[in-house]
Formats: sequence, C-alpha cells, structure tokens
Amino acid sequence: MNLGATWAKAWIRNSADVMSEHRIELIDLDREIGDGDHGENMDRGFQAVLAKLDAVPAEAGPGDVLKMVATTLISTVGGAAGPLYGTAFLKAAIAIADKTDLDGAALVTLLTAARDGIVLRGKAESGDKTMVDAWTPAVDAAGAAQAAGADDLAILRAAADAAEAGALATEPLVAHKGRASYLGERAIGHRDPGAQSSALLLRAAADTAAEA
Amino acid sequence: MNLGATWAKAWIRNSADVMSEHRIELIDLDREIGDGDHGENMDRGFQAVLAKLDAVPAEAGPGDVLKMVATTLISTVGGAAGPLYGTAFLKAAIAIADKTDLDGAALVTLLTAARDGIVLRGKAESGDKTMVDAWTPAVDAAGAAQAAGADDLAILRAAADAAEAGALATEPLVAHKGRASYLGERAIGHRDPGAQSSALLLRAAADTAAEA
Amino acid sequence: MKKLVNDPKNVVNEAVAGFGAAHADLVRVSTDPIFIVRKDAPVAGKVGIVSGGGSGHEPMHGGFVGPGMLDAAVPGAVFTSPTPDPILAATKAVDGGAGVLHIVKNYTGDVLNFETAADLAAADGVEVRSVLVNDDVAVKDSLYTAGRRGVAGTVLVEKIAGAAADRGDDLESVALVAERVIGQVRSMGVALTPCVVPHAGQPSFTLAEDEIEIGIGIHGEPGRERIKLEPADAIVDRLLGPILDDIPFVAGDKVLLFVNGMGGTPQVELYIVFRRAAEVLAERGIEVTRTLVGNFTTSLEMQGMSITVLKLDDELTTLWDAPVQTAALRWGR
Amino acid sequence: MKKLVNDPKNVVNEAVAGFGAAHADLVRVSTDPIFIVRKDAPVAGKVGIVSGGGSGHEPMHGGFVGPGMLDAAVPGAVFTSPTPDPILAATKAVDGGAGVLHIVKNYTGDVLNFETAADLAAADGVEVRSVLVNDDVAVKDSLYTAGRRGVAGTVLVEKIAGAAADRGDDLESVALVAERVIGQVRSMGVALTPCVVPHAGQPSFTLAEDEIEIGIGIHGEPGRERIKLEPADAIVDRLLGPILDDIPFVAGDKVLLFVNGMGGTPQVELYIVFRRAAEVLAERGIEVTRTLVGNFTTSLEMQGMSITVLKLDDELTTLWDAPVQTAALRWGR
Ligand SMILES: Nc1ncnc2c1ncn2[C@@H]1O[C@H](COP(=O)(O)OP(=O)(O)O)[C@@H](O)[C@H]1O
Ligand SMILES: Nc1ncnc2c1ncn2[C@@H]1O[C@H](COP(=O)(O)OP(=O)(O)O)[C@@H](O)[C@H]1O
Ligand SMILES: [Mg+2]
Ligand SMILES: [Mg+2]
Ligand SMILES: [Mg+2]
Ligand SMILES: [Mg+2]
Repeated sequence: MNLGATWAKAWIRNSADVMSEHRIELIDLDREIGDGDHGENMDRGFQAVLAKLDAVPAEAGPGDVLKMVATTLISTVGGAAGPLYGTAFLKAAIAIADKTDLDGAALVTLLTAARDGIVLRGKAESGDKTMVDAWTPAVDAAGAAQAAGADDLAILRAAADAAEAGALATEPLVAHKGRASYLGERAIGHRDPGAQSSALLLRAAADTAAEA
Repeated sequence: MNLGATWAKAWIRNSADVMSEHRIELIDLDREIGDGDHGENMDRGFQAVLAKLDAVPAEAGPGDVLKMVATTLISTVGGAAGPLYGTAFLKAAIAIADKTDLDGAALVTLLTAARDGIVLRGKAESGDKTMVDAWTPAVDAAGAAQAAGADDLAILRAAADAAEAGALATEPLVAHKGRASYLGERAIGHRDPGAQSSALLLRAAADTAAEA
Repeated sequence: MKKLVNDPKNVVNEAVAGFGAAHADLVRVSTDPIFIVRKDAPVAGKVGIVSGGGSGHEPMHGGFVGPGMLDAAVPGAVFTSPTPDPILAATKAVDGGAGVLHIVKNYTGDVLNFETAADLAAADGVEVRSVLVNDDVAVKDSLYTAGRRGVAGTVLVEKIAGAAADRGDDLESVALVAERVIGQVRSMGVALTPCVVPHAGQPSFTLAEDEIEIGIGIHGEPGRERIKLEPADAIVDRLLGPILDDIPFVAGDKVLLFVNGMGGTPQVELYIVFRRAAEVLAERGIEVTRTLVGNFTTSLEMQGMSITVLKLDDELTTLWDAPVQTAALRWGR
Repeated sequence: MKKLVNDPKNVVNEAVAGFGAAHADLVRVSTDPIFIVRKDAPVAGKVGIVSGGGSGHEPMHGGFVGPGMLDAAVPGAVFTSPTPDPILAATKAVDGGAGVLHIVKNYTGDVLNFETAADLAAADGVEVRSVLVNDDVAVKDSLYTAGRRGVAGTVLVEKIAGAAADRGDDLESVALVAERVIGQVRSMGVALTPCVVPHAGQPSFTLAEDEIEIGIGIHGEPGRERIKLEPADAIVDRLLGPILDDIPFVAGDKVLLFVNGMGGTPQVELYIVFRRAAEVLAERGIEVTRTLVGNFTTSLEMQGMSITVLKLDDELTTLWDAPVQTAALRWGR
C-alpha cells in the first residue's frame, strides 16, 4: 500500500460521494440542534472540490491535493464548518507538504495538524460537543496504533473507529460551542453533526486505503 | 296571538340567539364560497341589536323596533350583509310604521318591503345565489297563505318553510352576485350563507309567533 | 390556529391602537368609530383621500396614511368592509374644503358601505367622489359576476391619487387621475397556503401539500383554478399571461412592475418572482421603468403573491415619484 | 414544502438577481462572487460598511444597502454564513480610502468567515475593523456557550453606524458608535411555526398546534423553552422581562422600541404586540421616543416576532433620524 497523491485524490473523491449520500442525515442532525444546513454545506463544498480534482497536476504531492481541498472548502462551504474544515485541511497540507508518500508517522502528523487547526480556529475543547470530539480520539488512536507498529491501513482504521465512537459519544453531551450551545440541556440526546461528518471523512480515508 | 312590538322584540331576541348558535355554521358556509365572515358578521350585529333592545321605549310600535334593528345592523355588521339586511329592516320598518299590531296583510307587507330593500341595494335577481333566493319564495309563500286566509302563525311558517327551501335550492346554482360569483362553476354544490341566515331569521319569526 | 392575539374580537381595536402608538408622528387614531387619519388632517384646501376595507390586508390601508398618499384609512373587521359610520367620520375629518375622494375596492360590501357613507356625507355638505378599483384579471368582468375585484393595484391608485391631491389638483382632477390608473393597472395572484381569519379559527380553504390556487383573491376566496405546484418561473408565466393580454400591454409600453407578497411568503421568493417577471416583460419589449416589491396588500399570513403591472406615462411617473411619507411607503422626505 | 422557487440551489442567485433588477436605482449586484453594493460604491473618503450572513433573513442585509446605511451586503447560502471570498470582494468594492467596518452577527460561522476576509483585506492594504452584534438575551452569554446571538438589533446597529459613516466619522469613530449601540440594544423572540430551508425541504423544527418556542433564534434554532400558546400580551411580557432586566433598562430611559416580524406573521399581530410592549414600557417609566415595526430580520416564512429595545441618547437619536435610502428602510430623501 502506498499513500500518495493518488490515495489523497481517491480519498477526497470518496468523501465527496459519502457527503452526497449522507447529506440528508447530516441535515437532519443539524436540524435537531442547529440550523439544518450542515449536510448541504458539506455536499456543496465537496462537490466543488470534486470538480477541481482532475485539475490537480499529475506531479502534485498529497499535500497539494489537501491544499486545494482546503482553499475550495474555505471558498464554498461557509458557515462554521467551512473555515474549520478549511483550516484542518490547510494545516494538514502544510504539515505533509514535503511528502510524496505518507508513512504511519506522516499520517499521524496529518491528523494531528488537522485537529490542531480546528482547535486553533474554533477554540473548542474536548467534550464541547463539536467535531473536535471526533478528531481528538482519532488522533490519539492513530498515534497509539502507529506507536504499536500498525500499518497505514490499521492506523487509518483506528482513527476512523475512534472518530465514530467520538461522534456517538457527543450524544449525551451539552454543547459549549457552536449553535447547539444555545440549547443548553436540550442538546442532550442528539449527535453533533460536525462530529458525524468528521467520522464519515475519516472512515472514507480508511476505506480508500483499503481499496488501494 | 298578537304580533306587536312585544313579538318584534322577542323575534329579534330569538334571532340574536339563533345567530350565535349558528355562527360557526354560517362561517363555514362562507368559507366555502366566500371569505368566512358571515356568521361573525351576523352574530356581531345581532349582539349589538340585543344590547339596544331594552332601550326601545315601552310605547314603541313594531316598526320602531325594526328601525332600531336596521340602524344598528348598518352600523355594526359591515360587509355585504350589513347594508343589505340594514336596508331590509329599514324598508320593513317604514312599511309598517303606522301599525301597532301586525295582521296577515301587514306581515306580507313587511316581508315584501324587506325583500324589495335587498333587491334595491344589491340588484340581485332570483337565481343569482344570494339571500334574495330565500326572501322571494318567502314573500310569495306568505302572500299565498294570506290570500288563502291563513292566520299569522301559518303565514310566518309558510314564509320560513319557503325560505329554507329557497336556501337549500341555492346549492346547485352558480352565483352571479357577491363573492361567490368569482368562483364560477366551483360555487356549485354549496349553499349561499346569506340565504341560510335569511331562512334562520324567518324561522325565528315563526317560532316566536308560535311561542306568543 | 396560532396567532399573536388576545381576544379575537379585539384584533382590530388593539392593532389600530398599536399602529397609532407606533406612528404617532404620522397619524392620529380614532377608536370609536375606528379610523386612522393623518396627524395634520384636515389639510385646508387639499382634496382629502379616504380608503378602507376589511382588516387583514395590512399595511393596506392604514400604512398608506400620510402626506402624499391617504388622508384617512377606515379598517373594518377582519376581511369585512367597514360600516358607513367610521367612513363618514373619516370623510368629515379629512375634508379641508376641497372635497373628498373615496377609493373603494370593488366588493359588494365595500361598494354598499362607502355608498351609504358618501350619501350621508353629501347630506352633511361634504362633496364626495368615489372611484372603484377592479384590477384583478382572475375574475371575469361580466354581467354574471360582481365584477373584477380590487387587489394590490389599489396601492398604486392610492399613491398616485395622493400625489395628485398633494400637488393641489381639484376633486374632479384627482378622481380622473385615479380612474386613469384604474384603467391601466392589472393584477393576478396565487396562493400556496390559506390564511386563518382570527374569529373563524380555521383556514379559509385547504390546499393539499402539492397544490396551489391560481387567481386567489385577498380574502382567502378561492381562485380561478387549483393546480399542482410548479416552479416559480412557470407560476409567474401563468399570472403574467392574463395580465398582459388584458389591456393589453404591448411592446414599447413603459410600466411599473409590482410584486406583492400575500403576507407569509419570504422576500427571497418575491425577488425570484420579480426576476422572472422582469425577464418576461423584457422579452415582450415592455420596459420596466418603476418597481415595487414587498408585502403591501396582504391576506393575513397567506403564502403567495400577486403581480401587478401599471402602464405608465410621464404624468403618472411623476406622480409615482412624488414624495410620500407613510408608515409603509416613504420616499422624498 | 411549498415555495415559490425554481431549483432550490438557485434560490440565492435568483433572488439576488431579482433584487438587483428591482432596485437598480440603489444597488449594483455582483454575481460571482455574490454580493450587493450601493450603486455609487466606493464613496471616496467615506468609511465603507459591510455586513452579511446567511440568506433567509431578508430584507436583512441587502435591503439595507444604500446611502446612510450599508455600502455592501454579502448574502451566504440560506442560513449559512458567506465564505471569505465575497466578503473580501465586497470589502474591496466599498473601500473609499477611509477603511471598512464589518458588522458581524455573533455566530461561529460568521465570525470565522469575516475574520478570514478581514485578514485577507488587511493583507491587501484595506483597513478593516469589525464589530460583533450579540443582542439576543435568550442565550446566556457565558464561557459555556458561543455567546449571545446577533438578531434584529443588527438593523439598528447598521442604521446608526451607517449614519455615522455618512456624516464623515472616521473608521475608529464609526466602530465606536456601532459598539455603543451593541452595548445598549437587547432582543428576544418567539416562534409560532417553524421555517423550511429550501434545500432541506422540511421544517427546521416541529411545534404542536398549541405550542410556541420562546427565545427562538433566526435560523430555526430551537429556543429557550417550549410552552403552550398564550395570549399575545402574556407572550410580550415573557420577552420584555429578560430584555429589560438585562442591561437593565430603567425608569427615565428613552428607548427605541422595535417589533420585528419573523416573516410569516401578519402585521396586525405585530401591532398588537407593539401595543402591549409600549404599555409595559410606559408602566416602567421608560419613554419610547422612536419606533420601528415590520419584517426586518426574518427567518424565511417563520411565524413569530422579536422585540428589540435600544437605549437612546441624543447622538444615537440624531443618527437614527438621519436620512437613509435603502430598499427596506428609507426616510429623509
Ligand atoms: N467552535 C467550534 N469548534 C469546533 N467545531 C465547531 C465549532 N462551532 C461549530 N462547530 C462544528 O460545526 C458544526 C456545524 O457546522 P455547520 O452546520 O456547517 O455550520 P453552522 O453552525 O454555521 O450552520 C457543528 O456540528 C460543530 O461540529
Ligand atoms: N348583490 C347582492 N344581493 C343580495 N345579496 C347579496 C349580494 N351580494 C352578497 N349578498 C349576500 O351576502 C352574503 C354574504 O354576506 P357577508 O359574508 O356578511 O358579506 P361579505 O361578502 O362582504 O363578506 C352572501 O351569502 C349573499 O347572500
Ligand atoms: Mg448548521
Ligand atoms: Mg363573507
Ligand atoms: Mg367579508
Ligand atoms: Mg448555518
């Protein structure tokens, strides 16, 4: 398995499909505790990314792909998710800018940089019921897997599993950031839409690696 | 039986009760082919009349009662029904102005004047699907009953029966006057609310005479 | 029925009181009988202009009281023409010696009640002229109907007649200008949802989740036909066709294009409608030189809109542009 | 879902195009990226004022573009903050050399996207200041929330800041005036029915036939609590309490009282609300010296309203009264 620009493009292509498929699900989660646009926002952004994917030059590295994703999400998603995901991909792109193929350490670097970007922009802490609650467990799980000598696919799977568990674990929480924070106790029992879309993205990363 | 001011007051008092009771029914008829206010309009008007009834001097004749009804309806009902019923009661009041007790001939005079007032103001012909379609049969039936020597009660009952039949007979008609005329064929199958309230009024007149 | 009301019987009273409190710089409010006059009424030597009708069409007519438009508005019960008393009182309150114009929408109730009030005013020595607005092409103007209804075109009649009175035209001239507008303005509307009259507590009609009513009136009266929901552009085309064919409007005409919200339709939708209507007029070579978009002649919370087209000439354009200072329409001061 | 739309994805494009066509005397419209600027932008030497946010709140913000108020408005997708690109483009388009003020409603998405645009503008040599509107007392302003939301009070901030820029204040002064308004304005709203985001096609929330949502936001976000429907006066009291206690407003204060319709509520109801609100303020010895009633900060077709109270002083009153010429707010010219 070889995680380079080809994998990155395939991941993003798969992510675009996944966002389309889960558009309504994400809208519905956001209707419950937000304003009902998250699925539409993610779908709009990833469709725009998809349209630009073929234009990424053949000699580009995975960092170039992620940078295009970042700028496109920033300029097409809007809302809270646009800048947050945009920053995540931008920081990830910078962190792996010099790589052509990503080994386990680079994957952990990528995920960590992405998560740090989200925290930098959004100032959310773990447990605030945001996408951070998917990303931080994912980063931790990926780091642990890599330290334990897991291969790339296993690292990504660990990240995706942890992100899904993290998204699920937002359900009992009260939100402290984003729109759901207006709801107080009434947010309890609902999953955070951004955490869910984050888990979908990371699952797509692992699935793409498995196909490779 | 003695149809003087006492009967006239009792008739109007009963009419007020009847309009309250049938408020929703008249609103519903008007919602179907009009604007849904006829029951509210009639109820508002007759409640205002009721409030003034005790102030009619003891020495007043039935014409004075009807004149108060006319002016009160004109100034409280509004819409199409206000001026039409107002004119009806006004013309009726004038026609029996010199009477203290109404015999059969006077009753026919009253009803005829009322109907003529409605036609004068509204210019509707028979079959136009308006309140005229209750009043004209009522006038005709009262006239025939009186000519046949019927007593007051029988005359009023004949009028009420004919008005009810006339109201029912508006159902298959297309309207040529009032709001229902905007509907063309779509008015078919619905009873005219003003014809229905007219029938209610005339039934109250007969019932009041029966109680006397 | 969910409404921000107290006792349904007090809807008009309380709303008019609130209107008076909110716009005390522009109007005075009489509570018994209920009417709204401009603060400085009567204006000596100026033709007074009175309009009115059932409530539930706000801002029409109270929102149009002020310099350059109406001198008084007479709101009846919801969807019920006012009785003659308040019309008479308003007419007297705005008579500055130059007579009073009644702008009446063509409904049996409005016609009859204004007629009585005009007779009573004349008996009291006030000169009254009446004009009848009947811009709704959804209704056939035939001997077999009560005639075309007065709908959103009324706003344009009131604005332009108001400007004519404001510049000092005499009663006859103001009436003639109003009649010229009436002759050149046509409208048609659509409803997506019904409205609920407070005292009725139930929708005026029912539409299935995929149905709309073409040719709706402004009182929840059913319209011309009920069809399946279509894209906005197709609906606009359905309304504009009968409007443009009616006078007809032809290439080279200059017009005012007015997209009126029925009360419950968001502004984004009104502008989507405007976009298509302007496109159709351009295709036909009709030039849109003035525009109006918004909720002006409403039907409570009904969702839907109407399109109104007024053929303009230089005089009408000048009168449209003249200053107006009311709660709902204001420019030039 | 019944709406006057074509493709739900084109709602904002088409509405903005329609807006541009309807108000060509006031604004120019850019289609890629989408923003609305006043026709004569940039005005040399004047501080430019830009606001924006998700669409669906019309007339906010496009309806406030024109002399005396905003220089540009940047509409995002429905209920979604715009991305930095159009904000940046609008900022540059209105920079007359005196810098640009961003008026941002306090939502995570708006804050982040305007922040990025401001950084990019600064990198391109345009001086930008930002103010954050957060008038909604329904939300606790604590470390454990995203802070109070910006709602209808934004209209007042935009009008008054616009007047300050119009009289020639420099960027710092305009920002200070805006911040003063923000410090003195408080709002709270109620929903009777939900709204339907076109791309979602389903109501943002559901309310039973006898339920209302107190403390609703302007994006269909659920509010503070859900209660049984009450008479209008009782609902007004529920909203006014937290508003007046917040700053607090006290006897002797002069205020602007603003009753804002959420989009689907008829005007009669807004005036019933105004009546009670004015009554409560009078009881508390608070003097209402300026008023505003209407649909200004909407939430698509949502039924409901919000009440906003702004503490006035002489300067703010003068700036409020200053001429404004926009599609939705206009006086003095
Ligand atoms: N401060 C924040 N930090 C991290 N994530 C956040 C923050 N605020 C919001 N989010 C995430 O953004 C998601 C909402 O995105 P979206 O619905 O697209 O934007 P908006 O809230 O502007 O409508 C939330 O579910 C949450 O995961
Ligand atoms: N021209 C007319 N002549 C006789 N009756 C009429 C005429 N126009 C309307 N009506 C009667 O008035 C009734 C409607 O009254 P109402 O609903 O109170 O007034 P509106 O139509 O103004 O809402 C109709 O059902 C009809 O019987
Ligand atoms: Mg959202
Ligand atoms: Mg009726
Ligand atoms: Mg009526
Ligand atoms: Mg959003």
